Amino acid sequence: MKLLSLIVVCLTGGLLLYGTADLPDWGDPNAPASLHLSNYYIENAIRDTEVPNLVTAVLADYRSIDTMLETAVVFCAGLACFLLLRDFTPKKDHHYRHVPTGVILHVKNPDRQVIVGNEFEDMDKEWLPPDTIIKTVCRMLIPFIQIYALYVVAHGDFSPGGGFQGGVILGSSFILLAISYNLKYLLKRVSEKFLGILSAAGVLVYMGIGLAAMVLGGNFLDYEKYAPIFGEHHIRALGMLGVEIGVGMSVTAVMVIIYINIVSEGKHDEGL
Amino acid sequence: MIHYPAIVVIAPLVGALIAGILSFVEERYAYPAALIATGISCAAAVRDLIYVAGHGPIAYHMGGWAPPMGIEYRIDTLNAMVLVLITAIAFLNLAASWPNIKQEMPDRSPSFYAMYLLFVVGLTGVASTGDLFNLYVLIEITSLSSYTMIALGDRDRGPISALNYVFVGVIGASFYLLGVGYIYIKTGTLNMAEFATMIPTLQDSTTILTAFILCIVGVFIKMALFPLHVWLPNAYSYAPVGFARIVAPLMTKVMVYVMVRLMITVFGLDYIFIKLHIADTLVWLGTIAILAGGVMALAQTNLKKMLAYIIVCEIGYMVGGAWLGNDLGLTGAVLHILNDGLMTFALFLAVGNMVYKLDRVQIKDLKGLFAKMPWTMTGFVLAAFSIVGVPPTCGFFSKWYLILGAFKAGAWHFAAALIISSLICAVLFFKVFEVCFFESPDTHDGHGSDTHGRHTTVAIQEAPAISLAVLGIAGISLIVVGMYSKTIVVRLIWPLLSS
Amino acid sequence: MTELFMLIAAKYNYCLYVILMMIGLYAMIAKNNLMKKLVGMNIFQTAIILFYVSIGFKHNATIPIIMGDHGHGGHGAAINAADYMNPLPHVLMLTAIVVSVATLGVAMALCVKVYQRYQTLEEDELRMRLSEKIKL
Amino acid sequence: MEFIQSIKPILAVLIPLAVIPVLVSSGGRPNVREAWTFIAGILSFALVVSMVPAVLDGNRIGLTLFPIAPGADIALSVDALGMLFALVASSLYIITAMYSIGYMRGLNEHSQTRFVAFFALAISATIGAAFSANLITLYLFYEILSLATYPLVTHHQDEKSKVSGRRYLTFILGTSIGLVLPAMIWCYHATGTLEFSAAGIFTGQLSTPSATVLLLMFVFGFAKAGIMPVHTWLPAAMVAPTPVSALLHAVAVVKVGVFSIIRVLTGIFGVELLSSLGLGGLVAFIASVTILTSSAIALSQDEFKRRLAYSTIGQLSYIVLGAALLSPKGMTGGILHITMHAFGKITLFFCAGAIYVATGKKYLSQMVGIGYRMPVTMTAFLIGAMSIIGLPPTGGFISKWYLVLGTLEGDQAVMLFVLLTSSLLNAAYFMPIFYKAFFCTQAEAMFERKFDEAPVMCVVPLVITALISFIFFFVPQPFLKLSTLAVTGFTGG
Amino acid sequence: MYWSINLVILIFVIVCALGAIYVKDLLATAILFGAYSFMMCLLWAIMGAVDVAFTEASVGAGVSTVFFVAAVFRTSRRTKD
Repeated sequence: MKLLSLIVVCLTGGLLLYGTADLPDWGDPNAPASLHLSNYYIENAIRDTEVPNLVTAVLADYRSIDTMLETAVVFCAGLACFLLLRDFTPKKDHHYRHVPTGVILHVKNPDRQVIVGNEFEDMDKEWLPPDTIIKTVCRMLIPFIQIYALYVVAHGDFSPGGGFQGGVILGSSFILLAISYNLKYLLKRVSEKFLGILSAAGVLVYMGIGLAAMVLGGNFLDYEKYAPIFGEHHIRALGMLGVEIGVGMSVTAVMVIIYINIVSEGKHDEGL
Repeated sequence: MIHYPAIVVIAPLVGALIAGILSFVEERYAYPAALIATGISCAAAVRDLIYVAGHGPIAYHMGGWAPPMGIEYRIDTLNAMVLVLITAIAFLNLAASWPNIKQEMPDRSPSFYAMYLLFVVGLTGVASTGDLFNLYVLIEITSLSSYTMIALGDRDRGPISALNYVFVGVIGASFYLLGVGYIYIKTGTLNMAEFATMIPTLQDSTTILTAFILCIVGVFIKMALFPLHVWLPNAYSYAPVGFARIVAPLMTKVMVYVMVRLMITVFGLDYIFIKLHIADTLVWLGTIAILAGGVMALAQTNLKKMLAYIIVCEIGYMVGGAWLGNDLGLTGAVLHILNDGLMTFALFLAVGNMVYKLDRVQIKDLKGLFAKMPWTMTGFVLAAFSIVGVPPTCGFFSKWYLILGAFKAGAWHFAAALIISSLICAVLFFKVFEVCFFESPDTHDGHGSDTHGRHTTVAIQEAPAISLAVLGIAGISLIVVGMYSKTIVVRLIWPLLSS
Repeated sequence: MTELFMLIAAKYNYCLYVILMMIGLYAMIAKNNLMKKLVGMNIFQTAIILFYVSIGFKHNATIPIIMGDHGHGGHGAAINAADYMNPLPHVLMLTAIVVSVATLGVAMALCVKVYQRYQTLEEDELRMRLSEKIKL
Repeated sequence: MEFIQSIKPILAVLIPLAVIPVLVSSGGRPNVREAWTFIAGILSFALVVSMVPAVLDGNRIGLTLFPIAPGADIALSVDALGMLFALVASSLYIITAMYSIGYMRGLNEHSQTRFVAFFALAISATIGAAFSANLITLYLFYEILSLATYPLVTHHQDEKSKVSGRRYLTFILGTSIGLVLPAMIWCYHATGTLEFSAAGIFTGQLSTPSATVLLLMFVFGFAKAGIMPVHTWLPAAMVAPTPVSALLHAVAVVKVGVFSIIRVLTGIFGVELLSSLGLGGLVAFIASVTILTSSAIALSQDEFKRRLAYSTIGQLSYIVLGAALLSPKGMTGGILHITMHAFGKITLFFCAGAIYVATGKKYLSQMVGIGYRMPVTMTAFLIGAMSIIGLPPTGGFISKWYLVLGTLEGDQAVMLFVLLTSSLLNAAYFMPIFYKAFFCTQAEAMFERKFDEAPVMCVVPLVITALISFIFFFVPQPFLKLSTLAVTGFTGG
Repeated sequence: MYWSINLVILIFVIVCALGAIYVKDLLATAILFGAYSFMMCLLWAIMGAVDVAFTEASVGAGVSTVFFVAAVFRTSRRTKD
């Protein structure tokens, strides 16, 4: 097996090296790749779209359908994790902790349950109370992370960043919350239902913008057609902002969904 | 300004998202939403086909950007045909598989519909895009959703076979991506049509050769051509019925379509057949695939596995035919995309009905099925004859063109392989029929009757009416398509090849 | 000899990408543990991304964000294409990265599911379990 | 000779097909079912007959249904040969339908509905084959017929029928897919058309060896014709209920085989080409070998139907031989023999079935002295046997007569010898049956001398067929006219 | 000078990749993989692909690693190869 795979690998590598033989030199400004399309983008993107960040311009405008579809891929991944791992079978026996004293009740009978409130809190078997320092640090850190994430989403037109990066950062802030406290604490704040709907709604926003353009008489995702409504100025930039927000929503939700489902095997208990 | 090319792809996506939301809000509306979405997309595809047959290709510029800056969706007769096939099968299967899905995954069917629609999005997109990188993204959507749905099948084997499929699929897609990279670094464009205009100046570039090989190998992996087929049988036979019914007819065929597209539109027949000298090798590969698939199918005891290996065999038909290097062979291959899609669909519909009633389809479990499920078996027999290539079912006509092409190219081994594989398929299916026909469910010794008294009428236990209705439609379409194959060839396929 | 050296000097990092890819591919095919396979998968994909990104690289050019007065309004002096990197590969690779992480998520979910069912991620043991299951 | 566009042929094909759903739906009420069968049979027979005058005037009737490839359409066209065959098949279908009522009910067989449905399908395919305008249409109906016959052959659904069903498929389907299909595509590849034409479709682009190979592929590919060594399915198929053996394995299926071979010889290769390449002799040789061998084997068979089967194999080769003589008289004889043998042999099969129904006896050794118990049946048997042997005053004599004339015309003494020898052999394996049936001592008789016939529905048909083959001796029209017409068409006269 | 730094980091990347593959502890694999991703993102930043580097930093070095750790936490940590 190992030998066979080695042979395969060497063959592929040889093929690739063979292919590199007549590649243009690395970083050669006159390589065909850097002449044909890229020059058009570099020279005209500003005029076409009034967005200085070329990458965003190409990503969200020239090749916007690509981006929409990859957002769909992200949504697909979230849905996949939900479909594959989520199991709705209730836990056999429950553990409760009496908050003031720290005494732990172990209720075997599933239909007799303790009211969870200030007195008692629900918990798992393997559970150790989150460390206070981590808790506080994260509590102070997370808002800034989230602000920054929103900034990245919003400012993607002018500086590096955009929907994906912002979305991932936002999502990871929630994940951080889940790690520093516990999963239940996160799910109390953002319910699974909310996440699921958010993940779909993000893509839907993106598509809505495209379809509306279609309704307004243009092609799919042709932002120009919004000019009658929002005015000529920076109209494409506006459209891009809209789709970036959609992407951000979707990515955020999906990152969290994947995390919670993997880390708790879909049981949604305390997890990590 | 016609928007149908966009609608074909977008409608299922909207449906998927709405179904995804509904699965959290109001479960029982998810199924109608999915059905409507596929229906719309199917209607749009048909409209496309009519338009294209009348007025020639449509180029739809996404975002209003003309290619090569933007991405264009380019519909000509070939992919209009494939799109109709995809969307029609998606719609019909969704209608037919409702009982099976309810039976197999009662708790999470709404999200399953969403996933199903994403799969359809991927397929339709792959069939209609005119941009090399966009194709990669769409392939990935298709693959991700199919990994998931395969894993939802058999409780024991599903996840493992899905995981193997993940690794193989990622390798395939990455090879394709690398190939696109090599193309891009050499030409600086990603648009298929524009690249086709550049290829004549790059005939001798080793980079382009590498790119071609990488793309084709990637596609071969995805379509499970013989040596690379290992993932397919498990993946297809352990998938849930509702998904197996669509992935088996469509996934491989769409990949064959991609191969044909790469050959015709992207690299161009001149480059492939005149510059490169790999056609004969690939025809041999197809021959081997046909024979190997047939022989391995003979060894199976599970009906689904058997059909999966028959798919491997059919892939050999199409690859070999496409690489024969003459118009007839290519015609046969393209026609076989359509016909094989229909045949496999009908077969898996029938098998799905059996699974619905018997839930195990080891061949030995099928005793007395003719008495128990007469209508299902009628459809199964029809589809089987089509695979064997009995006129007037459509399977015969594509085989006709393939063999003609083989004769014209002087590829006797390929013609022989086609004939032999028909015989093998006949043996396979009549093996199954004998079990269903001669052995009654009550006698376990397998020995037939000595007295006529045994022939007590077995109570008919048929699959749900909707599944049967769809099976009927599929069966009739087998004959109708067969009868009108000349129209299809002359109106849809030859314009493409001549251009 | 020298021109060979020159060739390698001009293309050395293409060769290194190839090496990287092959590491990933090897891990994907030959490793026994599914997690390791996943790592290999990711290495493979990132290597491809690296290849693309290096397509976009140009000597003495800057990042593809238009500087200065073009930035706002965009009616300034004409832009010299040679000053900026090629943005297209970057765009493609953004997409590719996201796709790869999505794949990773699905694959991991599958791994967890397999582990739930069989309590192992080693392929040989999995094969053993399956064959046992078939026997009984 | 002009071409008349008409939908009559396709109607004649479709009516038995269209009645199948009705048959299936009225499966519960047997009498209604049989009534429908009769209606369908009579209708299609009437349609066929209604086309006879036009054909006798030397016209062709037909239409194109579906173009499937350039130069190869699904098309029907009725000429003299097809008309002759269709007349035989559709007329005998009615009679057999009647017979099968008596037989199946007499033995109260299971799932009779399936039986009649597939019977109708088979007959429709037969008529279609008779009317085919080109090779691909012929192949289409040939395949449909092969598959439609399978459930009939394996009707009993027991181990024995399973085995023989396998053999049946292996030979019929294997040869048709493995030999005929490639041969057909070869022709299409070489010439670009598959239309039957008296001049043949090959215009000199065929070398002798390849022509020989092609011809052999066709002759052995149409295994339904029972040319040795691809004949073994026929004795095996005798496990089927007797009506099946009677109509399909004495008339429809096997005759479709020889019919296809005649079509290929005369329509694809063309008489001139064959005679110029001297390939007729080859086919004639193969046929004559089959004739002698099968007749010899028939002598040793004790089971009634198996003996009949081997006799059938021999008689089929008569037809092929006649066609292969390539002389007008000989071809006339061969084509005419389709009819004569059909009526004669179906009578014999009916007799076998009647005896089985009445007494349950299958073996000839058990039938000593049966004549006194079933005199009608055995008399009919005598007539049928005479017709097969070719003795006057029966129809068989005429076709044999023309065959002999054909051999003389082409002064092929060997073939003449073959014909005469095999006639002797025929007599040798039929006459003892009749003799034992009547002329035996009281002691060795196995049945008491009291009149006890099979059910009337069994007896009437065999009487009818026997009478017809008797009448043919005096009025061989229209079949003689048809066959001469066909031959003049082939020889381009 | 681009290419010297470039080369150095490339070497680092390859080393990290090999390490990630050959280490016998899956948690260590995850961490090494994170390091690998981070090196990669540096490399891209040097090549001027700031957006890609940004994405890789957040996705590859960040979330993917977390996923790996989570998956390892739910499955087994030790492995034979």
